Amino acid sequence: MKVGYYPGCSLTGTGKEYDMSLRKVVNLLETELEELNDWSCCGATSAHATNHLLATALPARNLIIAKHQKLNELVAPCAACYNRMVVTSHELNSNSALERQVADLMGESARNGIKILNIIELFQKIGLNKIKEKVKVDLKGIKAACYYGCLLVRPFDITKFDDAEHPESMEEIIKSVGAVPVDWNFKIECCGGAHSIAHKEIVVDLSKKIIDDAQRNGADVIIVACPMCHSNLDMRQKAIKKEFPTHKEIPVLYLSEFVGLALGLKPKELGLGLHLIDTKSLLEKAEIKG
Amino acid sequence: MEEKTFEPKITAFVCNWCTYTGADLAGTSRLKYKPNIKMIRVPCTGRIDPVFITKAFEKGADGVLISGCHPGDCHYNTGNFHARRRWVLFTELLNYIGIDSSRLFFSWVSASEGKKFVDVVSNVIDTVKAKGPFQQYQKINKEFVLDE
Amino acid sequence: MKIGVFICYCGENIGRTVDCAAVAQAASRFPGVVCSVDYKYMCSDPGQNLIKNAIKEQKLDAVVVGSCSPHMHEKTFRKACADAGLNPFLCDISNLREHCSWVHEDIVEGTKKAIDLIRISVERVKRNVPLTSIRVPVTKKALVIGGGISGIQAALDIANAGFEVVLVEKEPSIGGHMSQLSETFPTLDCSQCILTPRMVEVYQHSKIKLLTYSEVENVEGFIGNFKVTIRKKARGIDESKCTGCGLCMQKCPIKKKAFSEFEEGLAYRPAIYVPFPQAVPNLPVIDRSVCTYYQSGKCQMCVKVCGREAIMFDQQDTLITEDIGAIVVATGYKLYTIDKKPDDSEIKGYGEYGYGKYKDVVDGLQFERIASASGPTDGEILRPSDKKIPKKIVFIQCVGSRDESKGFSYCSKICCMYTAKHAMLYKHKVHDGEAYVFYMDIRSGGKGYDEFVRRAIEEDHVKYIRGRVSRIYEQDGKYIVKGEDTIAGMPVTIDADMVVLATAMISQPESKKLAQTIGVPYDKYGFYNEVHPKLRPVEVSTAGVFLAGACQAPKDIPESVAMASAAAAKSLVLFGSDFLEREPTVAKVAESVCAGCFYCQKVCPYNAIERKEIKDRQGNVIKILAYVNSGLCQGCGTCNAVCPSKAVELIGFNDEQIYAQINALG
Amino acid sequence: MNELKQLGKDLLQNGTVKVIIGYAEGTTPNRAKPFIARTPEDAEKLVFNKYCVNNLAVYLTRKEYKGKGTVGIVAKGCDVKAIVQLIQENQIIKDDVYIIGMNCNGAVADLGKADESLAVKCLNCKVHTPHLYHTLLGKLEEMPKTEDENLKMIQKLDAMTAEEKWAFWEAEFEKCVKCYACRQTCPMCYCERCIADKTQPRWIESSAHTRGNFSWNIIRAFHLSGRCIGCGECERACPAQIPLTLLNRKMGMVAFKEFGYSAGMALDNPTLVGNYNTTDREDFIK
Amino acid sequence: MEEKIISQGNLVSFVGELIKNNCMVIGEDKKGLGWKRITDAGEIKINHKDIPSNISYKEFLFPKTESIFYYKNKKEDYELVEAPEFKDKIVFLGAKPCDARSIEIMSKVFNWDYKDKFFNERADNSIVIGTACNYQDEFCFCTSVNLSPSTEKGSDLFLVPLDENTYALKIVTEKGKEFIQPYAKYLTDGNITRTQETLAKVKSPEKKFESGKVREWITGNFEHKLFDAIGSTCVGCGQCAFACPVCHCFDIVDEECSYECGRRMKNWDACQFGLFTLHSSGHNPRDNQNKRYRQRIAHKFKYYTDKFDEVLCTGCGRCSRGCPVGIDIAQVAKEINLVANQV
Repeated sequence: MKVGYYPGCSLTGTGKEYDMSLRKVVNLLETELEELNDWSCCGATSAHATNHLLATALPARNLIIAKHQKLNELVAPCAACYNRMVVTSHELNSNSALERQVADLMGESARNGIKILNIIELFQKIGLNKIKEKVKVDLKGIKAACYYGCLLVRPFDITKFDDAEHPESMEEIIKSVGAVPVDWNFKIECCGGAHSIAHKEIVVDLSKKIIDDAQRNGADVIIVACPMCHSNLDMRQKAIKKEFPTHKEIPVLYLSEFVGLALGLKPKELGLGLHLIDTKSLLEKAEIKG
Repeated sequence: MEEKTFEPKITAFVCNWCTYTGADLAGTSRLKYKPNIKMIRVPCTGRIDPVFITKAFEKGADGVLISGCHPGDCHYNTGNFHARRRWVLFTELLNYIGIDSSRLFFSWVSASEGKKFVDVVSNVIDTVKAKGPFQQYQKINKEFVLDE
Repeated sequence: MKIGVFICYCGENIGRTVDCAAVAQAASRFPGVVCSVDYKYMCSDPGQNLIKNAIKEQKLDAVVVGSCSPHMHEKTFRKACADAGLNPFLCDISNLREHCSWVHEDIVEGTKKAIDLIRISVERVKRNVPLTSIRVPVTKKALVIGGGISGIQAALDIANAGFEVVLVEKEPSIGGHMSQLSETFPTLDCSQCILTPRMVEVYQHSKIKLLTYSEVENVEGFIGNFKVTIRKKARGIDESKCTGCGLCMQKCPIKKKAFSEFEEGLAYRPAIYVPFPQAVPNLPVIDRSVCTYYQSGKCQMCVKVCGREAIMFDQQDTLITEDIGAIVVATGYKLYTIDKKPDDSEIKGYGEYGYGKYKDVVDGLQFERIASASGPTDGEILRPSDKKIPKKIVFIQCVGSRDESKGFSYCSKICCMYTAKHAMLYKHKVHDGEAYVFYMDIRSGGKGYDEFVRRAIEEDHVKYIRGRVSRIYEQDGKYIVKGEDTIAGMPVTIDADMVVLATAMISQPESKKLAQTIGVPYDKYGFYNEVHPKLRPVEVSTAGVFLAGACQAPKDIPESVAMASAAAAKSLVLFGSDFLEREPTVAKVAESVCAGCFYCQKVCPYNAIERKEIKDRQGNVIKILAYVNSGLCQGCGTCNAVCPSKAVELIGFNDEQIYAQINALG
Repeated sequence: MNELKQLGKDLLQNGTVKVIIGYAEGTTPNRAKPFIARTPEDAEKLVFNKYCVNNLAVYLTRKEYKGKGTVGIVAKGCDVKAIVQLIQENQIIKDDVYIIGMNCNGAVADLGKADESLAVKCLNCKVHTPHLYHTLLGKLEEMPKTEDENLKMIQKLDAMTAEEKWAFWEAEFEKCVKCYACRQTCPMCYCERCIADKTQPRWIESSAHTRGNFSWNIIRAFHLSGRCIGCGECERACPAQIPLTLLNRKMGMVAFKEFGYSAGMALDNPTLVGNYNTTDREDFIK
Repeated sequence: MEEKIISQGNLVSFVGELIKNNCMVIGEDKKGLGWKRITDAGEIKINHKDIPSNISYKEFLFPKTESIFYYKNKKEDYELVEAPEFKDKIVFLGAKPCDARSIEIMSKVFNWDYKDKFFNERADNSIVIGTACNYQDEFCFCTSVNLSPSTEKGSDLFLVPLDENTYALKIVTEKGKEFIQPYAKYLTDGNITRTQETLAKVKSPEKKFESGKVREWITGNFEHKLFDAIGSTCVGCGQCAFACPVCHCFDIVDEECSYECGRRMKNWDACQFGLFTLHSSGHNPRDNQNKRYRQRIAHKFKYYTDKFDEVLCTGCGRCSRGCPVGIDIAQVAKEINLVANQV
């Protein structure tokens, strides 16, 4: 099976390990990722807040490239990229005026049937059974809190993915690799998102709430599917600790990393070393040698 | 020149309880469709006999539409189930003879589906219009037209 | 053949896009047409007189009226013809409005089509034959399906009018949801107190045959002459012997195995049980899924203690058939349980509310039981988890209702009222407690309804918050309710002790199955459809079947009762006469042509085709022919279509008429 | 085939049957023709061989025999199919027929010719031994293999465009002379009055012009859908040599593909038309 | 009688010219199914040694279906429109004696009181070019009905195949003479003796029965049980009548053409059909196949002979060859002879 791949900026920077792990995992699952040639910004940052046309044109460009590469599906692991892409292709299909505007800019129409996948959909497409087959390491003991954040499941009418208020698809994947998803309440609470730099204090406050609830419900690890969430939940734990000395650290893994562990990939290959929170506690519990 | 001015003749056989009423609803809702279609009301799709269809073609129809209640909603409980089974055979037969789905149409339109009725009818008219007049049948009809 | 054509302008309605005068002109040239006129309103008295006079003066043999849909005025015009001495079935309606003027814009094309439609009608009417309607006897006995308040009311009304009633209830006792309620709005009088007398009345009524723990298996026949098969499920009890002493229930070793349906799972019941003390009939039933005897063949404690030897482990389901004239469907509703998504539906459910996960997040009916004096807490408001008095309680309205993305688009109508009632009952019992209500709008139309809600707010100080709840989760023994106050524009978080969800009213899970057995149309939610939303609210398209209560749409008690009485009245209208006139459009067999292959019999939905033996002089059967029982035939014509030699034809829609119509198009 | 003559004699002698519908030798030894034995002497004339191609079930629905006691019939598997179907359609009563089942090794398509290749119905015959009989005679032998040209033609037709199909059938139906030999030789065409003879209204024009021929052949094929047992008598009798088996066999294939139904195979098999499944195909219904 | 020689080559060019002069040249089609209008002289085939076609060329004299007139449904009454007249010249090419006879036999019934314009228009316009017949099989019995494979009876011109590509052309009738005049260029002088020798060599099928005997016997044996035996296997398919060169029964029906117009049709019918004698009352004097088959025999060998002094049969054997249930009319007549001889 071949799927188009749009890494997006984060996965080449702060979220490098996301990219590393995903490529390896998908490879193990006999799926080929074809990266877009010369892909460009998805417009997730300032663009969509400042200029609607630009915010549509940017992902549109990538959609066109995907078309030229004759791709039917395109996976965008970063929730923000995913969201921009889905929203864009939705708008292009529903709003002809806009579609024409963009076409004028691009010199060709970006309206096409390419299906945008987020990482969870990618795993679903590969098939949970297939993942089950490939599991090498038993994660039975591991309690994982699946954190979806805001962009993955919203706006529901457009993403048409899982359930905006009470998603459960990530839990399914966790189960399929033998670990135990915890039932918790903050899986779609806001992590502070892009405030990470500008308003640290907000992020600290929000992220703490999330982490606390995960721990309250006995999680050993928080699983995320978005580099932004990851940086907030992982990177900011130090800051949290400074503010709340009682805070107990908890590793935050990308879904791909976690699945990777189960498939027997070495923590190093998965880039666990790049996290700010040490993943030792988890690895020990799972009896995985570093 | 036929193509340009060609307006297809569509004969429809519709059941009294669902599609005919659905067509009424289309009317009361003031929805619009082309006048090419003329409807013949029967109590139930179960009443519709293949001879109606062959005769309709003989009488110069370019397309025939058959429509009734959704399965399970038949006013007579099972009429449309029996009809459906016969249609499977009949469409296959006509298809084999050379009258395909661009001439003969089936649909379920309930009494509450005025909009759907219009969509179905418009689709039928457009499809047949695109397909053009049913020349083959008109050819074997030729000897019946009296030219003085 | 003298045919009269009458074209109606219907004011502007037809006239706008059809040149009626031109149509009349064209029609006058059709063979057989002797008079062809147009008029502003044919259905008006002068219009009808136009037709009547024409029939008399010009001795018309048949009439074609070009007007609105036959579903609209066929009866009117047929009657007009009859008044003028013409057989009503020699009048044909051509639908120039719904099927022409209203759906086409261009007057030229509209007119052209109208002319065609009239031609079709003229050709058809030429082949119409005078018919006289069929008189069939009426069985003056009603079947009421469902023993809730609606069913009870309908049954009593019909029975009190002196006619027999068979009341079928699938649960072991009648009473329905109303018997579960604590108090009723807006008067706060005790539900049981007003219901129980009615239940007893039903039980004792000489005209009512009560079949509880029974279900309608099959319905055949037609208005006035239904044949109904009812499955009486095995209670495991000899009803003639049991006195309802209840000893068996006390002694039954099954204590904590089965939840009580009546108590909405808030209490246990034994394997042999009467759903609730005031049950009617007061007869226990054995739940075979938990009873030790059925599971392991041992125990038989109930047998030992029953002095009357009323326990019958080997009792089997029995099938009862009844001849019925009219059917009242009052199967009521169910409450939407949000914890698990029904597999067959798209409904997403509200996992984030934690119902079914958190013991103290309950639904409306559960709270009714908690608040009910006869309930598991004897009327004390206690949380199910730890039996503590909740000091802070949150009510959430529209859970499932008015929410297309997660539930249903319709409004369940009663939640605003019963939530207000719940909040009040709580405040009356827990004076220092706080009650919050999350609502979208308050819909309290009805006598004394809005006053009732105001009272809750103003006198009992229930705090109403306009907004939705996004999530409920447990934290240190509290239920954190996160929502938004859309008026203040602020997120709100309430640490409640208990949460009550006003979940949507939905149709009974079996409603579609039953609908198809009886032939009742239903909407996408499984609620039954009336024939006309305004003018015929209790009738369905199948004649002789009437609707009562929440099976048609969410309703409160007074509405259900009113509807039930209406359904009863409709049945009584039917029972008012010994015969009823039926459309004579039935199938008929041409015996000389019938080959007796009996395909017609195979397809007939009404078993109207019977076998008739033809004997030769020596008395040998030389042929068996089909014969149509015109009493049973409903005129669908399926037989006509499958008959290879057209030996059976549907009068009124026979081959000649349809052929003529097709030919008129050529 | 003396066992046949003997059995026939006995049955007629001891009155088990009133008559026996069987075969006798035709004008030449390489022909056989239907023959009705009424006396034990007649039984002498009974034969059974590869020239017995006719489907004798067509005689069972004759008025002469209705209610006049048991009728014996010499029946191959394919004939028994017709008998089964007729019983299902209430045309004959099971107990009024005495079936002399014949193990059959295929029948010659074209009698009196040097080329003795097998009839279409024999090519993929599943009932060389009849599936319903009172007595079974004859023995099975190795059958000569014949190419199933008929099936190939059907597949060819299926592959054609609507226009090509139409052209093909127009050429065929043009030839029809409306003698209705197809109907008369068909055991399933037992109607008291064929729809083609119905005059009010005249759904099917009796004149032998292409238009009338179309409606006749279409409607007949439809009326036989799921009923035709594929004996091919219609095609054999057609003086215009219209390939009717291409039609009827195709419909038989449809019946099998869509509903897993094949006509005349089992008495307790509900007829195809006249019954339905809620799951019947409806992808063509919009 | 004049006699000429025509070579295969000349015959072709002769026909070619006929076609050019818009004659309807009717010849046997390659499939041996029936007869058709020949459009390319190259494809003509004088079939003198092969089995006769399934269907005779009757349909070109008496079409299987033809309009008598059209009617228009006016408001008050009907307007009638005559069917167009038939003017073309028809040439039947290579008719075996058993076909050639058909016009003569049929014209008797079409002209004995009412003159059937539809038949006559065609018959008068047709020329029959017959051929001596070198074919015979178990079904041929022309000799039993006073014909022979070598007779020119019924032909206007008569071909005698001398060798692969030479025919003797006998000019039989005046009509034929007139017709051939313009085409004399294709003919060369003939050699009578050679023709006679050839004709002498033509083998005649053995005489199977005395048609006269059949005629006599039927009188007085109308209810004879023999008929039950004969008719009992007939399925009434009527192909015999439709294939027959001289069966001439027809049925008249009206058909709509469109909403306001229709036409009256004349269609082939057959005495073997159940509907043939069905009264509108529902009574049917010939209510079973035995009676219907008896009618066929009686009409052919008795009634027609009584009335027109012609046997309504040319012995072509088509009915027997085509009969799906193997009824052989010659055998039947033979049986009748036997029975007749016993008394």
